[in-house]
Amino acid sequence: MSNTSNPNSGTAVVANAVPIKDAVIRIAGNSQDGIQTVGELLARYSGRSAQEVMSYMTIPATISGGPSIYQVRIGSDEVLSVGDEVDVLVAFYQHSYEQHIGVLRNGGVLIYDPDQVKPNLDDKRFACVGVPMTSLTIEAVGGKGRDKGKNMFLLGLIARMFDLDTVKLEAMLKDWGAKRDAGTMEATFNAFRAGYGFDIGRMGQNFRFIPNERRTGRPLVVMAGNQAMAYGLIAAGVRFGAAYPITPSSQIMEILRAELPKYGGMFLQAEDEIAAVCAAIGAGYGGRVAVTSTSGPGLSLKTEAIGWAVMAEIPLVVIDVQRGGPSTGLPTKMEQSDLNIAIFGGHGDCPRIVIAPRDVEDAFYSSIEAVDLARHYSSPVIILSDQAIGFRVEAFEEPDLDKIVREMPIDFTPRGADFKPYEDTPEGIPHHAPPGTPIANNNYPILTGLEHNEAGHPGEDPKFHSVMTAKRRRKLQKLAEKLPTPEVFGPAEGDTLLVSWGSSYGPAREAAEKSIAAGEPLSALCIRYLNPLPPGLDKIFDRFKRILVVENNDSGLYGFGQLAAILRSRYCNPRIGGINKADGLSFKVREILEAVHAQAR
Amino acid sequence: MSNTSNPNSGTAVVANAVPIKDAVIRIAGNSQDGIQTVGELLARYSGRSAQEVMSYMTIPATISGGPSIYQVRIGSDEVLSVGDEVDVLVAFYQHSYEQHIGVLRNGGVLIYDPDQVKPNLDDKRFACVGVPMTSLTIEAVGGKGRDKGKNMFLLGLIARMFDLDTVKLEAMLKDWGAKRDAGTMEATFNAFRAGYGFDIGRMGQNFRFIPNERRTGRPLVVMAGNQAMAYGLIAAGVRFGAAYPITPSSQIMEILRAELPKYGGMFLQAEDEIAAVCAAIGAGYGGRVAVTSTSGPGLSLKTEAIGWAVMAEIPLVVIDVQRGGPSTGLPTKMEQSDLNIAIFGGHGDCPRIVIAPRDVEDAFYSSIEAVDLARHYSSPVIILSDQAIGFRVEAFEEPDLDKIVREMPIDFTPRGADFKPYEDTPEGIPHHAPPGTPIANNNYPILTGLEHNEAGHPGEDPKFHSVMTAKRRRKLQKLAEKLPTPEVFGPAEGDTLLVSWGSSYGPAREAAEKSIAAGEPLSALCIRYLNPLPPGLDKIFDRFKRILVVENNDSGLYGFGQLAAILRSRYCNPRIGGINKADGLSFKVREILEAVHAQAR
Amino acid sequence: MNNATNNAIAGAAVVAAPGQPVQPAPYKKVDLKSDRPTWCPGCGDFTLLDLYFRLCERRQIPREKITTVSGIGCSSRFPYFVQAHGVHFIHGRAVALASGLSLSRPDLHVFVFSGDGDAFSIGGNHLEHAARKNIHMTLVVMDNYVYGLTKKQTSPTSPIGFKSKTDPTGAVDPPTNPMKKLIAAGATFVARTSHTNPQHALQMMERAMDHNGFSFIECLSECVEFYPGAFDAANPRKGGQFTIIEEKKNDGTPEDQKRHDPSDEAAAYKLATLPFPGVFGVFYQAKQPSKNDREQQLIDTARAAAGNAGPLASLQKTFARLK
Amino acid sequence: MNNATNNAIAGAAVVAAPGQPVQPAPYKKVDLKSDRPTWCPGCGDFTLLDLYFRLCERRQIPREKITTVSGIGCSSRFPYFVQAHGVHFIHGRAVALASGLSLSRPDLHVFVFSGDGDAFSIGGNHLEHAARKNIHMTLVVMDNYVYGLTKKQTSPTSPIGFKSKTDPTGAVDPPTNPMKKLIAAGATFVARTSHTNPQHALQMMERAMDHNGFSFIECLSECVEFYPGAFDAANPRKGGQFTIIEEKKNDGTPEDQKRHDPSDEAAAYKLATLPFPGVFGVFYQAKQPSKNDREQQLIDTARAAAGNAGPLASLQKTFARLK
Ligand SMILES: Cc1ncc(C[n+]2csc(CCOP(=O)(O)OP(=O)(O)O)c2C)c(N)n1
Ligand SMILES: Cc1ncc(C[n+]2csc(CCOP(=O)(O)OP(=O)(O)O)c2C)c(N)n1
Ligand code: SF4
Ligand code: SF4
Ligand SMILES: [Mg+2]
Ligand SMILES: [Mg+2]
Repeated sequence: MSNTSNPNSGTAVVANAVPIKDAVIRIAGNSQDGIQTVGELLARYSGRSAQEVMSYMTIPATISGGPSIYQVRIGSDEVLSVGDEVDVLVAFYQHSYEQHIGVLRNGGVLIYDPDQVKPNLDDKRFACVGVPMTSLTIEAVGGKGRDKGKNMFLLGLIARMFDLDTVKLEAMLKDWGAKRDAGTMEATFNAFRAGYGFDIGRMGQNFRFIPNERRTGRPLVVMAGNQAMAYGLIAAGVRFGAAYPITPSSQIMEILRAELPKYGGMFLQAEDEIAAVCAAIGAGYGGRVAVTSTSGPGLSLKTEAIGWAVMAEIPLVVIDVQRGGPSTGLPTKMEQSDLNIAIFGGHGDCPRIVIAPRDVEDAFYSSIEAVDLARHYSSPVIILSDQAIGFRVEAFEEPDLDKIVREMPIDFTPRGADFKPYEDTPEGIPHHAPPGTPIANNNYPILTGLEHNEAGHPGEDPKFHSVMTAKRRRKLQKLAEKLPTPEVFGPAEGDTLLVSWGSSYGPAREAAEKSIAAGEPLSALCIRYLNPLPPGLDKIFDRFKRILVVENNDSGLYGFGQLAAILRSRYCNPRIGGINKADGLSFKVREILEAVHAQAR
Repeated sequence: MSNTSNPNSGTAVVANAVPIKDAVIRIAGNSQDGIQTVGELLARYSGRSAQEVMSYMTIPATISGGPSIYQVRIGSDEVLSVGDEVDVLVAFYQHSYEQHIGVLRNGGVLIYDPDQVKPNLDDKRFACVGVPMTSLTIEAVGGKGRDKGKNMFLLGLIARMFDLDTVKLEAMLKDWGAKRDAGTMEATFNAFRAGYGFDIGRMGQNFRFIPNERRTGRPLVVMAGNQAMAYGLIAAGVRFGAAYPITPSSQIMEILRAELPKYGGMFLQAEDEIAAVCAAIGAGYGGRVAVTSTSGPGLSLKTEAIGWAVMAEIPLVVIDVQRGGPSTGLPTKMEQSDLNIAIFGGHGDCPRIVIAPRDVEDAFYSSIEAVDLARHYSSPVIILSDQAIGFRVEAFEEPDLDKIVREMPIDFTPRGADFKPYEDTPEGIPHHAPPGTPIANNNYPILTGLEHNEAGHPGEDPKFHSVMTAKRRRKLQKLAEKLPTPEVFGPAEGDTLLVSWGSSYGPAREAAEKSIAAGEPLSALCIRYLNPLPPGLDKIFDRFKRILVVENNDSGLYGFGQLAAILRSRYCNPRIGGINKADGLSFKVREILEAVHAQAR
Repeated sequence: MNNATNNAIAGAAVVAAPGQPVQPAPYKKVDLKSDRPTWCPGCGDFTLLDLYFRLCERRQIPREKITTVSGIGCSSRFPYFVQAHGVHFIHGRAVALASGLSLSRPDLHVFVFSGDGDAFSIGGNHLEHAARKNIHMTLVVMDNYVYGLTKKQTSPTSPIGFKSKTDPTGAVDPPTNPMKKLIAAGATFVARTSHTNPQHALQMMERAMDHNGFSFIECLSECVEFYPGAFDAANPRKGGQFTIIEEKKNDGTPEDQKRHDPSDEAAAYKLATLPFPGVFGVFYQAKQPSKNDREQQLIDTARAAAGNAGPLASLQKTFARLK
Repeated sequence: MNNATNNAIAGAAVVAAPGQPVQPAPYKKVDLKSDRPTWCPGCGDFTLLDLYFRLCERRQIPREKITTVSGIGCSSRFPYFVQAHGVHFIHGRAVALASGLSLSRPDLHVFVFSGDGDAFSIGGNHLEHAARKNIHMTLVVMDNYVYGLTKKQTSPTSPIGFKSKTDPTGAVDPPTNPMKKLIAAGATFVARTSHTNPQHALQMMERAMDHNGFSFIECLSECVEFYPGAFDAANPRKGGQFTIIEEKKNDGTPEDQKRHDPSDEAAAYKLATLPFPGVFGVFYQAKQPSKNDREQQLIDTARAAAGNAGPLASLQKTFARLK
């Protein structure tokens, strides 16, 4: 390994690099250090190199910033979770070292800044590499910049360590700096090259990712779940939305507010969440499928209006990027505890569609699907994402936009004299006529939250209520019949089936993979359609001794998490139990495996 | 039977009256006819005569009034429902006759006004008695009053028919007219006496209620459920409340607004339901147990703030007088469909106490119990009443106010230096220190909706969330252990157990009684504590082949009503099913029995 | 690239209604009658309904474009009584729904009919932000100073002393002043009228309809059931005074000095401080671009910057950056 | 019969705190420090916190009675930083909670600290009704013209053109004018100040505290992270102008003619129409009974009518009527 290799040569140059398929890197510092930039560049680089990638970051508690981490997992195989342990820990400060050394795996590499950190060098479990990042950055950048640029030094260092393509990386850096001034960019490149040039030979090891064999050749796109969702909505033809800012969902509205005008649409920042959902309903009444995005507290506030959309049967997409609850809870942490309110949160019998994407890629497709379901069933659809999916970055195959992107023009087809907005058909699905639609005989529809007859007018006959209640329910029962039965990963029968939904999919699935590799096979299944549930689950469950629902929520009054309770109610299968956790963090694979074993006792 | 008997004689005077134990009278007319007054006077009279009584009325759809009925059931035994069929139907108009003749039992008496109604006299199932109420009233009152007073004529007629004590009745009329002018009252008495004097001998039958043997000697009070609830709160020491008007709950706020000042308290009409619950929470924080009352749409709006009260652990009583849902639904009809939102309606894991009174008397005691639970467990308590209980009038034994009525002074006891608002004790119950409470060491508590440490401050450690989530749940689990197991009415084991909650109690219980009398015994059980559920239900359920939950809501996506679904989830007992109905009307006893038999097939 | 994407909210005009008559026969107000109103006989709301019919008839708003939105209350039953497209929404949120409808469907002129509780109590905030943003719609509040539908509770406009079920000894809180509220919120058309002067009320409705942006009318509308006589002091037939605001004509005459300039915000506010029955007419009117206009501007700019690319090309470009 | 039931809300004074020191030692503002503020260095909110400490110290509000209420936002983190009783409530509803607290605990002077989003966007209606009803409390809005905690979205007070994450090309909607809003709502004390003039800000807080009823202060408080320099035009140290309202002294001098009479509502409104940076000080103040007073009156009347009967006797009497 040579110190003189030209970082501009454009191909991987590091000699003796060990081929690897998977690496987890955690950068621990302060949010002000720009570690997020490094992490995101690494993630994007991986995507461009056809590696799979998943990232995870924490948000500091003080508004001005503070301790923060960015973790990237890069893999040549499918990356399902961000990794329980890390292979490389970068510690900028003493607090970074102390708080995070516990997650470094035995045999892992600690890269620390000896200007700031005094590690316990007696601990021989790790390879400890001191890299004076602060002083070398200052040196490389030239005094005045202080240690701004340390992050770029680190990027160079990592590029060398993992034998990354520096031509690609420098091109990305240029993109990133497009709007920055020349001086800053010079410093950036100086720092980056200094890092790349730093000899880490002492640790005896460089790595090189082996090419990803699963790739089909389609390029990867790299983005966070919130982005995927926003772009999914645009692809599906959504041209109106309204929301009120709330962490961790705000990014969705921010993207839509910036992007929609380009598509001839608009996004309204409303005065509160109630106004937002009502405006989206207004656009829905106007013939659009409109969206409102929020997080837990906002969903609570939208409850009444969503009930109206159920009653009036108006298409509406509601995105809930879940965070720790109840109340203000843990605004920047993940949780999967809004399932109950999503399904049951409305007064009266108030059936609506609820789906949950399982990862970032699925966030893109789920939002498209939600639009289609909302339109087809003329119903509110709630998408349950969460902070982990919303914020983490993943690489996934570029969607086939040619096939997906659509317009969604308003349907003004004139209606006949027999048109009834709430006709009691076997399917139960209304096809509303928005304002602007001529109706023969001028028999115009009223959409209403009062119980109504087929014409949308309040009736005196109590029978209407039975009929319409059944109609609204039947609509979802018909949908349920058409839903695909989820696939089982791993053995089709056996001791234990891990059931996941939303972001517990990745770790649960990885737990199954690990257990299979270890010869104690667990199976895994992910439910994307939460209300109504897809058919066929009962038959699958029958083939397992235990069905453990893995969910990031509390085990509840009677010992079961939110989805577990619903499955038990539906199937009355006493073998349904749960693996639950409410600490604001995604499951580690190890936690799942341990819980499986603990419950086996 | 003599036409000359003196209506003022003060004792029952009608000769040959047939002794009866139970009578159902339905008065059908327009709401403007004052039929509600007659019904309420009859109900109150029955109470004063130590008869049990239950009433039911419909509310016209137009604001100015319209067709309306008032039904009273009077019994010498326990009155559990308002009656499937009626013994006496009074029809003022043709539409009254046509709409209601179907509920008159075979052998029943139709009293109609031949000035307005042309009945089918060929129908020999009924005794049809024409009483020219309009013309006789005009005659009795003297021309100018038109037929105003017809209701009083009818009251007199009924008094004669059921041999009521006219001295008592006239005294009640005087009370009722206390604020009316002399002319009106003269007309009132003239009409009443004319009615009493009318010879209905043609129908061959007068009746007299046999004395109630179950009575203990305590006088009966007669009131509607909303009244019972308001007075229960006052008895329990509630001195602050806030609400926003909504049918059918407004009466609770109206009573409290009028009454509380007398008790040194106040009630705030807030600008909306959110402000109302927040104001009640503010008073709760100030050291009170405060109340907010509403109906479905309002409960939806209060969801977010209730979540704060769960998180901050503040006592709060929320009354939901349920009506037909979802959305605006059926504002003046009954339903039991807010159980889901009451239990699950908050984002995050959000456990709260939910109870439901089963009748008017229980509404009084439930509101007291709710206050005690809220205070003891420092938790929101939701009381699920409904339109049927709220509006109907019942007679029940006067509560022992001496023992019940209490003050609830604020507890300003100074706290020690070790005081922590959210101490993680085994019971998990906080004892808050309201403002004004000195704290040693000046270590003051912050109450918050953010996840917090024991001091109420937000912590970084994710463990807090697990600990506090468990603490909030544990509090309710401990409560559950102390709850009484509901009693089974009827055989302790057998084929079918009818499970009821709230207002389905009466008809379900009466169905059990009837079935026992018929030799095909069903058992019945009513669950008053809905969240958490009381212990021991599983053992009871094990003794029955079928457990049928009788509830006025939809059978849901998977075939089960809201309570049934929860019981199935908890006990995984596939023998739990349901009898459901969503037509805005209370169950008839017959409907339950028919459903039991239909499901037996 | 689709031309229609140049409309505020792409596609609003894409699917032209096939078979839609180019020149439909003019309709009469009786054609607009629908359900028989459930209001009490004599209720002021009847007048408003009739005026709305007259407005539609006079302007011949295309039948299929008449869109009536309401919340909950006696007044909010309005849409059932109009044979046209309509929404009966939830309590207090009609303006919020209308905001989304108006912004996504700038081809409509949305009329919202609301009550004093619906608009000023639970809905008070939505009103204000729609006014501030100048979202194009006309809001008519049928103000009866009481909660009608829920049977006589105090409303935000109930005067002190009014005896209701929630103030049995008389209301104690100073009422909301709708004119002040809306002027302060930044509404660009603020007018006051009464059902007892249908001529004037219709005039206000016409002017509101011609206004670009958010127009607001408070129309006194007597609740004969729960607050009879509330507005007698404003009714000449009951011995009251209906004083109409004289508006500046800018005719240079000395009389004109004393006339009211509706574009003068402070003067409008001063008029609003007059005690009941106060004055009637247009208190305030300002010419400002509507939110609808401003959003259209954003769309035009963004689409021009994107070279009027279609959705596929635009999204592909974005995804290229995300590789 | 219990005398204490004569207090607004029976029992508020019933359980005197045993052992409570009759004359506690005076405390200093440092004694009020609690958690280290999580605000960014340089944030205007620090000044407000310090001023609140100074206010409490100066007035020696009994330690156990200091009660600080807030909603959600950077500004709303306030209660954690004050070593006193406090509530950190939900977004936009602090005033609603404070209303219940104030009315049920008239012995407290509740301070609410809020942000421009918390108060004027989601919370805009609660503000207005608390103001109209004149519920006794002091509301301080720490107005930074931006959403701080959620990291730079447009707020109702963001000026047109302000670039935020929700208006990347600049805000397009005319902002709320807090002075107009509160004056129109009927608030009885309406003042404006800035964190850059702590002397003035403290004076406003003192006057607000001495006011009976609903007092409102808009305090400009710079968000150095997301809107640095927002208030430079009001800051003499940055070349701006901090114009203080000269109030009428009623001293008969000719200068006094031109001075502002804070009891003149229309004049106050006119002052509020001045463009940024406008003027600072008390725009409006009126002496009116507070809602707390009026409710106490209802209680006194009702209790007198009931012969000051205790709860048992009163309820028995009611039940007798229900037999
Ligand atoms: C969320 C919600 N809260 C309360 C109600 C009950 N409610 C129906 S109409 C109404 C007020 C009616 O008063 P107003 O708006 O003045 O209309 P009016 O009937 O006087 O025309 C209320 C409180 C409701 N339907 N929904
Ligand atoms: C119901 C609800 N909606 C949205 C949010 C997210 N949120 C938190 S603070 C805030 C606005 C902050 O702005 P502001 O009130 O001006 O306070 P600042 O941070 O600027 O002091 C928002 C939208 C929330 N916590 N709850
Ligand atoms: S109650 Fe009043 S507002 Fe309602 S319809 Fe009757 S008169 Fe009109
Ligand atoms: S983000 Fe702005 S308002 Fe929030 S603490 Fe930082 S400077 Fe202050
Ligand atoms: Mg009204
Ligand atoms: Mg702000």
